[in-house]
Amino acid sequence: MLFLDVISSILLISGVFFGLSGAIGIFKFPDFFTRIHAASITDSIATILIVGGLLLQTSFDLNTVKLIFILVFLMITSPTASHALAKSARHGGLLTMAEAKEKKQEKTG
Amino acid sequence: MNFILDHYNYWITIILMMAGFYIVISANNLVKKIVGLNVFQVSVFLLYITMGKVSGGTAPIVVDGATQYSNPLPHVLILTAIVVGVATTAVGLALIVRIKGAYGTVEENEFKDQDDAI
Amino acid sequence: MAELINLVLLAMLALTALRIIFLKDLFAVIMLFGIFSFLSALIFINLDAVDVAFTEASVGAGISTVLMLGTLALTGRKEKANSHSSFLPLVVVCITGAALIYGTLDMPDFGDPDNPVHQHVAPRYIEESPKEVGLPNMVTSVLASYRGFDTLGEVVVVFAALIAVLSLLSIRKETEQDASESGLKSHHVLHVVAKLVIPLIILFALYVQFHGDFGPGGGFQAGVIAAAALILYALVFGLPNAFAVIGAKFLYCMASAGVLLYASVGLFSMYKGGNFLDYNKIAAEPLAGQHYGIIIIELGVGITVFAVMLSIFYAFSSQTARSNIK
Amino acid sequence: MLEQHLAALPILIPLLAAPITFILGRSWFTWLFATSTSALACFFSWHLLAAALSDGVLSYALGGWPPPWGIELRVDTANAFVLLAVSTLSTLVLVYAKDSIEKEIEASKHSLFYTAHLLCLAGLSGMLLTGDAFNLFVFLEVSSLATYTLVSLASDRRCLTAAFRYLVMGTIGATFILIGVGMLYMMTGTLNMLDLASRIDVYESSRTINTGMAFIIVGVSIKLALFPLHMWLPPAYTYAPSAVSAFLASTATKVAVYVMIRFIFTVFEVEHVFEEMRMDLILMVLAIVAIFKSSYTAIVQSNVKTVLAYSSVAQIGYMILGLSLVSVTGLMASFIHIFNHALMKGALFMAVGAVFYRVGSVDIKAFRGLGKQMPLTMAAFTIAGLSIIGVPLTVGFISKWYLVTAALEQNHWVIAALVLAGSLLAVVYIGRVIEAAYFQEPTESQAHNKIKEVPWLMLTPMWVLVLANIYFGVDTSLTTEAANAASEWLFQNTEMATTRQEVIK
Repeated sequence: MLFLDVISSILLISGVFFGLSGAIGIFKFPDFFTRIHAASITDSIATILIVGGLLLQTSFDLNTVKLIFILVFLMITSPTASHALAKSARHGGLLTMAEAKEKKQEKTG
Repeated sequence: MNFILDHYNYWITIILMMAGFYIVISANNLVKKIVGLNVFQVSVFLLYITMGKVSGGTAPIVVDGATQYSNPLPHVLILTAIVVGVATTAVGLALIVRIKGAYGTVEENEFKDQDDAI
Repeated sequence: MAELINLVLLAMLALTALRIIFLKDLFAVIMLFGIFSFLSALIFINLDAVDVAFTEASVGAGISTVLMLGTLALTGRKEKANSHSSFLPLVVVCITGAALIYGTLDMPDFGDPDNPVHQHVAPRYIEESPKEVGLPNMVTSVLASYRGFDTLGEVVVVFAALIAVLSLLSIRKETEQDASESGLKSHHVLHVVAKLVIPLIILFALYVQFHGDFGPGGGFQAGVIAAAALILYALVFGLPNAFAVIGAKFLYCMASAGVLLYASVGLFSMYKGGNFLDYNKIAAEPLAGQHYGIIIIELGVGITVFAVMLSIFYAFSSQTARSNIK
Repeated sequence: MLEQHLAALPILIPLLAAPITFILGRSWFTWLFATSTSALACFFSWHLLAAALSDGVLSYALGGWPPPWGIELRVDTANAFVLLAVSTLSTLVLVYAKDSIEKEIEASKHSLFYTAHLLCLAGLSGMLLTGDAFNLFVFLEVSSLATYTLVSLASDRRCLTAAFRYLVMGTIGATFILIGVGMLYMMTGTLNMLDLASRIDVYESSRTINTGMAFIIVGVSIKLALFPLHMWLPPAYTYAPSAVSAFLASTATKVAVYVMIRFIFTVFEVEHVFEEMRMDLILMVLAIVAIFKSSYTAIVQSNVKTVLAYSSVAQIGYMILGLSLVSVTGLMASFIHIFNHALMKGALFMAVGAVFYRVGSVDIKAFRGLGKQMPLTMAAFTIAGLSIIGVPLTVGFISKWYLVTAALEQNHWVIAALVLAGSLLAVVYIGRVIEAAYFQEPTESQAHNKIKEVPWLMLTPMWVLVLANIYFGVDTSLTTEAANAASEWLFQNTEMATTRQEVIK
């Protein structure tokens, strides 16, 4: 049991680490696309790690099944949400940093 | 010290209530007023739920091995109050949409000026 | 440990609330309110109020936020700087706050099982309701049986909200707009995922509806979740398509039918010789009667809440659609 | 079988009729259905009052659960009396509304009007009859949401801002009540009002209970538009459709006054509230300020509906004044005035609505010369106006009579004089309208238009109320008997609560 607890703790702690780094990324990164990149990738890995850690804490009963459902659901919806956000931003005319730079150069040059 | 530990939940709840109440009565923008009203109400819900908690108790659903349950009655009251709250919010927001259509603004002093001008 | 979590969450809640006061960007204010609501749901879980947390998360962080955003789309996201003094409100708030703090001085200690709250009425709910009503979830027992009249009132409040919103905003099918034009047409990924997810959400709503007797959940949460599924559909595939799935007229009938279904249980128990909403009388065995009664009234709650929430969303978003056309 | 459920029927009938009215949609039948259900509720409230007068207290345990575990409806002469006024006014207003709303509300929203009206009636009846503090909050919200709807149905855009302000103030009031009920529950562990009363004794000097009490009183004061908290009322009554103003002015605030009386007398102890907390002094001062400040504001208004709205605030002052005298006669005066004011204000707002129906304006200028053009309507306005002033042979006189008697009983000469002085202000604001109607020539445009009397469906309920104003002003046996029984019962209540406590144990 101790072994499982240790692994579960490692998973949880690393999950929290990724979650935090994503949050820091949102603050630190310069524009929308880099921010959403930071948020969505760490979000996915943090979800897997944290739910995985929790899975090891259950005694493999109904709660395990529920957690698996939650994991599957999050794995489907959270990347989709990020994708939709990024795509909407793109359609709305938001440029990436590189493109914005290029455009600026074109204007000045 | 014990007195503080036993009451900090109540006090933070009261600070929240007052924050919400302040938004309601000071905000000039109607949408913000409604947000304030919601903050105010949610804080009152916190007060109720706080009083229903029993230390060492579990959620009021019968499970084997649990001896101490938290008080289910505040939970029921707050379930009802949440529903009432969302109903009020919906009506308030619908009014705001109409006010925007009729006056072209949702700032309280601006439509007051328009009414006074008549 | 639980106390520590509580303390941290409460501090976060206070920070959020204070931030809401000073922000001028209303979009951020509403998002912060969603966070506020969600944080308070976490505190509710921590304080053992799982049903309340469920409702707060689906209503406060869900439906309320969606409606507020819908309003914002029509009214503009910037709050104008207001010149009028905030001195008087501050005085009023300080007086009220001082009165409340004064009131807490004699309040019983937090979490003490000997508090008067836990003494007089509540023990019967905790000790007897599994035998008298026969459900493991005491919240459902109290909600649907002991205080069933409150819940009827609650359903009527929801119904009244529908009447209010309809009298203010009319739901119109847009004729000018082609069905294929609306919605998020170019988002193919969203279309596929939504098709995958919507049935699952509805399935989950049904689970919450009928599992409310045993775990957290019940008609209200189920109604909101089911409405959320259709709101998602309307957002992704466009309002005209959503109208094709469930029309406004049908929703009105559903909203009324839910209230009437609830009340008809009460009338039936009157017919059987009991008082209004006395489920003991509606079947031969009192326990079976309680069980049937609660299932039917929860269904009534679910139907009304679903219909009302969806209609309110229709009303708001058809306003948005009309202003877009203009 | 119906006898057994008598206490629940006045709530259940409109509650069930509302969704059906909504489904019926836009048809002539909708009006008939709504009116007849309201009449049915009125019929049962007559029976309820009769039962309460003969048997004393009726208790109805909802769901079959004994109080305090379940919710209890508790009917005594006091709330049965107010309920009778509310359901009667509701029926009369619905009769009146059929023609009135044609001019003021879009046709597509008529069924919504009837639904909201029935919901409001159900909510008000629930507030009156329930014996449970939290259930009161739920029904308060039912009636409030319906009221916001009703106010916002008018076609003038100012009704929207009025409704919004009402919504914000109303929700703050309801939340204050929620905080107060929470504090009481925290200290006593019960929500049933009688049970609360008996258990509050134990914690008599508790600061939490006192704070809870203060919050409930402030919350209810917002709902009943007590003086500094009345700011929502004048715009709401001014810009609401006339039928709605007539209904709300004559019922909604009265129900809140009753809730205040009920909390002070049956939940908190009278001695505690009035003798230790000196609430009576605060209320008395606020009531007197309300009478004079609002009457004065009423005098300078040009919109007649606003005049009547400020007059309502002043009249609420009289009710609270009666309550603050803390005597059987004072409370009796409050109850009589609750009933009588419903009759007067209902008739006045109906008359003003009739003017709007024909003239299309309720500005005082629009009333010029109407005494000849709309003789029946203006006669109704005049008689009801005399009643507000308190002229003998009208119900207003009876109210003032008992109020002055109550003041003199305790040698409050000043208060008696102030009540009479308040009536003089009423002479001015009512007199202005009557002067315009009878002694001023109509404006050019109005003289050209042939202004006719309103349809009989509007005149009938108006005149029923006017005749009731005179009838109950001459034959006071019903009102005084019921009000006397109600106030005596409330003053005895403290002993009853203790006997009840023994029964539960």
